[in-house]
Amino acid sequence: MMDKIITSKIIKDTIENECVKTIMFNHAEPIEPGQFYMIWIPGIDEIPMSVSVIQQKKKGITFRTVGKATKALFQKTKNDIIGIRGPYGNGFSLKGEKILFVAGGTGIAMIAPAVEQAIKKNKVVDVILGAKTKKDLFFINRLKQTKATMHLSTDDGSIGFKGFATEKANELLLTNSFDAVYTCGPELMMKKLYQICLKSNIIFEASLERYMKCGVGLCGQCVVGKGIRVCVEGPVFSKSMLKDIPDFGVFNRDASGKKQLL
Amino acid sequence: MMDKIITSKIIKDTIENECVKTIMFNHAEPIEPGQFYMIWIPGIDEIPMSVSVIQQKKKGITFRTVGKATKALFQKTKNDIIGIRGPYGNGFSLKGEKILFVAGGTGIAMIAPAVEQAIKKNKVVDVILGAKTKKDLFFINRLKQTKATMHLSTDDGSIGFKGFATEKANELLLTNSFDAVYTCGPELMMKKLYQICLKSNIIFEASLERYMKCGVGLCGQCVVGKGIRVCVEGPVFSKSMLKDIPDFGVFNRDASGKKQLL
Amino acid sequence: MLASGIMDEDAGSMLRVLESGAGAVVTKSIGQVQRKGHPNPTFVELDCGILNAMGLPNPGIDEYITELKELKKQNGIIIGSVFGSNAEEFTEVAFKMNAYVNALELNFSCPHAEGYGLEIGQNPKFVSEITSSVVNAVSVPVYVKLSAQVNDIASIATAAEEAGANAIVAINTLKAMSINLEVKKPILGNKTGGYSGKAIKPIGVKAVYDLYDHLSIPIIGVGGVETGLDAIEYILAGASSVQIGTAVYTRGIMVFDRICKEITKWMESHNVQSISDLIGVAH
Amino acid sequence: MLASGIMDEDAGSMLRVLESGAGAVVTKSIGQVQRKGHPNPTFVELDCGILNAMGLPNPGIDEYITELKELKKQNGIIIGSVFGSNAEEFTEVAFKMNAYVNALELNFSCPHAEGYGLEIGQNPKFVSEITSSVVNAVSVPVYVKLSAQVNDIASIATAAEEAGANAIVAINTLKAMSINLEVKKPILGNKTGGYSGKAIKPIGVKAVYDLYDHLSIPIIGVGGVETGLDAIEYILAGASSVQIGTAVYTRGIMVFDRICKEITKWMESHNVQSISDLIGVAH
Ligand SMILES: Cc1cc2nc3c(=O)[nH]c(=O)nc-3n(C[C@H](O)[C@H](O)[C@H](O)COP(=O)(O)OP(=O)(O)OC[C@H]3O[C@@H](n4cnc5c(N)ncnc54)[C@H](O)[C@@H]3O)c2cc1C
Ligand SMILES: Cc1cc2nc3c(=O)[nH]c(=O)nc-3n(C[C@H](O)[C@H](O)[C@H](O)COP(=O)(O)OP(=O)(O)OC[C@H]3O[C@@H](n4cnc5c(N)ncnc54)[C@H](O)[C@@H]3O)c2cc1C
Ligand SMILES: Cc1cc2nc3c(=O)[nH]c(=O)nc-3n(C[C@H](O)[C@H](O)[C@H](O)COP(=O)(O)O)c2cc1C
Ligand SMILES: Cc1cc2nc3c(=O)[nH]c(=O)nc-3n(C[C@H](O)[C@H](O)[C@H](O)COP(=O)(O)O)c2cc1C
Ligand code: FES
Ligand code: FES
Repeated sequence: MMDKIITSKIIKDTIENECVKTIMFNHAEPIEPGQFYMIWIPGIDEIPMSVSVIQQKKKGITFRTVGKATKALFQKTKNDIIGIRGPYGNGFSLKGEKILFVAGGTGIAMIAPAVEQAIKKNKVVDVILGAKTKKDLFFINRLKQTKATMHLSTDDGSIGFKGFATEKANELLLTNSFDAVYTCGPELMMKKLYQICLKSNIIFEASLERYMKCGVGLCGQCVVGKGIRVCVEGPVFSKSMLKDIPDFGVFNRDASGKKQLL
Repeated sequence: MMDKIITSKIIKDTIENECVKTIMFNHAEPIEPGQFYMIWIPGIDEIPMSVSVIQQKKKGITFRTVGKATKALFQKTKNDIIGIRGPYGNGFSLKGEKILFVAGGTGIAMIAPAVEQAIKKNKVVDVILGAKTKKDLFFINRLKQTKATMHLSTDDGSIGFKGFATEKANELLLTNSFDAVYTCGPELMMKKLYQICLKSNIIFEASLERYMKCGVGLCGQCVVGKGIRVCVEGPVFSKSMLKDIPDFGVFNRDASGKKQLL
Repeated sequence: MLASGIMDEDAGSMLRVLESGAGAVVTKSIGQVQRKGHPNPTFVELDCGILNAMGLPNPGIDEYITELKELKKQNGIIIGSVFGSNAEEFTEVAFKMNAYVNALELNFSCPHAEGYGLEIGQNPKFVSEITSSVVNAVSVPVYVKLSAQVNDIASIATAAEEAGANAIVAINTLKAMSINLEVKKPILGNKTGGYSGKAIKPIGVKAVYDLYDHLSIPIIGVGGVETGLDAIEYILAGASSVQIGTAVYTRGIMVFDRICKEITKWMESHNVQSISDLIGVAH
Repeated sequence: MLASGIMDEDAGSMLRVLESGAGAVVTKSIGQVQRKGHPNPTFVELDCGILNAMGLPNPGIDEYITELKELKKQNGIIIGSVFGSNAEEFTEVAFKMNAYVNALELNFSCPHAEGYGLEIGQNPKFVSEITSSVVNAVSVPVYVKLSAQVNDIASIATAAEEAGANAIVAINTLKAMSINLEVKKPILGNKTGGYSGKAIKPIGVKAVYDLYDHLSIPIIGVGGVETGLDAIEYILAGASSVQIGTAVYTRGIMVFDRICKEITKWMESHNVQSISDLIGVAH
């Protein structure tokens, strides 16, 4: 059992945009892009966070402030203490030679290290970073430094393609022959992409979010479909797994276990 | 922690004389002559027993029936189950090239494997086996098979030297130049030997018995001197250790912790 | 048998557990109305077990019925766990569950929810009152789940038996806490929680052993069962069957199947024909 | 501080423990008359701790006084542990010990001796009665040692505080059992015993945390302290000091010295000047 909380000082914090921050901490355990930690904000909450920066001895998470926990985490700076357990779950398989990544909103956080890893494996990579508007985007410079072909997409057209990331993806999928699509973002966006990819033999993997408590497959809080635990069998699911998850794009469950439509 | 009770079937039981029996069981853990096990007789008691037979995968104990536990153990035969934990305590150092072993009564049980080990190490070995009367002796044939020089001694002279084993020992010590004396037997006998050996520089080690409960140095039941635990720091004590044990040959403690004169 | 509170928030999970070899599943403890439970952290790994303070999260019985209805379509023994703060609450939820479950389990033992569980389950009078109220309202067998952290578990169990309980389930988690030295605060969102897993097995075995001496109804053993041998130890102590919680974490969801195989293997090597030949043999 | 029942049967052992770095030693629990205790096995190693059923062996207070007299000649803080079945017995033994000890500890919590310990210590009324009787009879401070296996440890501790106790010691071992599968019987001679060591630490920490909220007298933490970090966890929960039992087995008799060093090292690296700055900080 390696699931004890390790408390660690924040060694670096970087503000990515108005609501997005990256926090770095010492953590030697290897982790794959797509896997996540449970991050303890003492006195406040413990929440799942995908790894966004992977170095040998240091790791990072990047998050958007949405509520109490992420707001408290946003306040934390260098030398503040957080607790970390994990890594949990699975990562993207990164199969295929020509790959399209589609990141929506905060999904950019976990797509970034996946892009870097794909490039390292000499894949040909296209990335769509989508958001409502220009100032919601982040990691643009970081990804520009890789050999990936970048496509920005904003709902309001304030930068890049004007429209939904799914539309941009559809366009790219029609004009290129990708082996695989990897995505993280709003579930309805991912559902749309899934439906597009269902039509062909293309590899498709999406990273799901569900409310999490234990993170280790015990409490049943995060399950989808027939007892599939997003924290253990996910958060990344392939096309064939998603077929068995009627919940996908339809509903999730709140902390009480009650269904909520998406 | 390796102190869990291992239940084991008795694989062989040998009656040595009217009141003495040897029981063999499978136990792969290495053990030194002088060390002991805690032997669980289910439903009855758990008692300390020195190892009397040491083989690669099998070990044996040899005991005299004195009370409830040893009587129950005497009834046990092949395929009966006993529990074993240990090995505990220390063994004889077996230092010196010319060695005298003095075993009194049941002390023969734990001296036997020590003799065998000394012979294996090419020591020159004399052994005194002492008892009240001939039929109390055992392991004579076993030890005759070694290259040790045997001396039998009985209080009533029914075999060998007539008198106490200590007298025989004194005689041998005067006429030979031993490097070391190792002894196990009635405490007053050992005390006498100790006093004889105190006069010279000879190595002397005696194996003490005290009432034991935990066997692992926790409960304090078996202590002598200033918190010296017979189960951990003993049961074998050297001359210099015995100097710090005023209890030696004077008193022990019963199960309640009350002192009893020897 | 799956213990309450583990992988039993929804029909899908319970089906998966049944397919993993569990003979029966106990639902999460369900109350009258929706409860979010305690804030995270709700789970802490310790050296010899785990600590949880879920805080009885549940969507409320009316919502949960939809899960039970879906389960009912499949075959599988479902035990509905119920919590409440008085006889009325218990009985209402139990009554609503009655049609969908094979038995009910009354949670008198959750150690970390104020006004519920253990706070009621320490008092033989409350236990008796609530048990008979539920027994009178439902048609399925009623199990009563007790804690080992009470003055005398046997007297509480006897009260439950006399009130008509059909089985006693023992034990629930033990009150415990873990403090982080760097932060100098308790880790759990609720500060204190319930301790389960390997560490509590000797305490559970002792409770079952005591209960067996005092009861004539069956006992279901829970607490730290990780292997087939652990299950057999509980059975020798007097349990008719066992529930498994934390081991779903330590050994994975296939633990049910693995434990069943381990039990069968042990029985074969020890010439035991039937599990029932082992119940209470240690007495 | 050495916990009661460990290496404290005689003066020599306690001296050795004091020399091994213990700040104080608690004697074995002593009663009016000689008691052999339970038959062996009295000690069983478990996965995460140990089980013992010594059964309060002791030579009786009159005999034990000779050990205390010998101890008294040396310097060292000695706490005399007392058990009994009623106020009279407790008071007699406590009174006889008074001259030779720095404090007394009343054992209301041994879980495996019929008519003693926990059987009395579950009842706030008995605890109160016995505590005030002893307090009135002696001149040294009186500590009361409680179990965590009661309905509500805080209310019992409060009763003791009101009766004049100068400190609360928590916790004692927990009721537990280990059954051997080959023999199909409980291993301990007494069948059931007390569970101590690593496994019980979270339960002890929780008990101390609760007590700290309810008491104004100091709390001494016991249960599963194996390292300096464990000791600090208890202190953060509210303990003023800790006692060490099972760790004498798991880490050897030098454990006292080692734990002291570990605490000092931690304090240095965390810029803590004094242990007292840590007491109860987790609240
Ligand atoms: C596997 C996984 C990886 C994630 N990775 C990232 C990431 O890299 N960056 C990022 O910004 N966000 C990530 N999230 C989402 C992040 O966990 C939530 O944004 C965060 O928990 C919100 O907490 P809050 O208290 O600030 O908001 P709240 O106001 O409490 O809630 C806002 C939303 O967050 C959800 N949420 C709250 N608590 C949890 C919880 N314990 N588990 C899951 N969801 C919760 C709520 O359901 C709600 O929809 C991830 C979620 C999961 C499941
Ligand atoms: C380290 C050690 C090694 C021993 N090796 C052997 C051996 O190889 N062969 C052998 O025959 N005997 C050996 N003994 C002695 C043996 O343990 C006792 O003879 C046995 O415990 C008697 O138990 P009983 O119930 O038959 O007798 P009882 O009637 O209970 O007692 C008879 C005597 O045995 C002692 N005794 C009883 N229980 C214990 C106990 N738990 N620990 C220590 N002494 C006890 C009593 O103090 C008493 O003096 C050894 C003892 C020790 C301490
Ligand atoms: C995460 C978790 C949630 C639990 N929830 C409940 C519950 O809702 N109702 C209940 O009666 N017991 C609950 N329990 C207690 C278990 O059912 C079981 O009694 C306890 O964990 C001991 O068994 P174990 O050691 O096999 O886990 C829960 C335990 C855990 C670990
Ligand atoms: C072998 C043994 C004997 C004990 N005897 C006593 C006793 O006589 N009186 C008492 O109050 N506690 C006794 N205890 C309990 C300990 O003092 C302590 O409360 C308990 O073991 C928890 O601490 P630990 O985990 O550090 O061992 C005994 C414990 C052990 C292991
Ligand atoms: S968060 Fe508990 S099972 Fe996934
Ligand atoms: S027998 Fe317990 S200390 Fe030696």
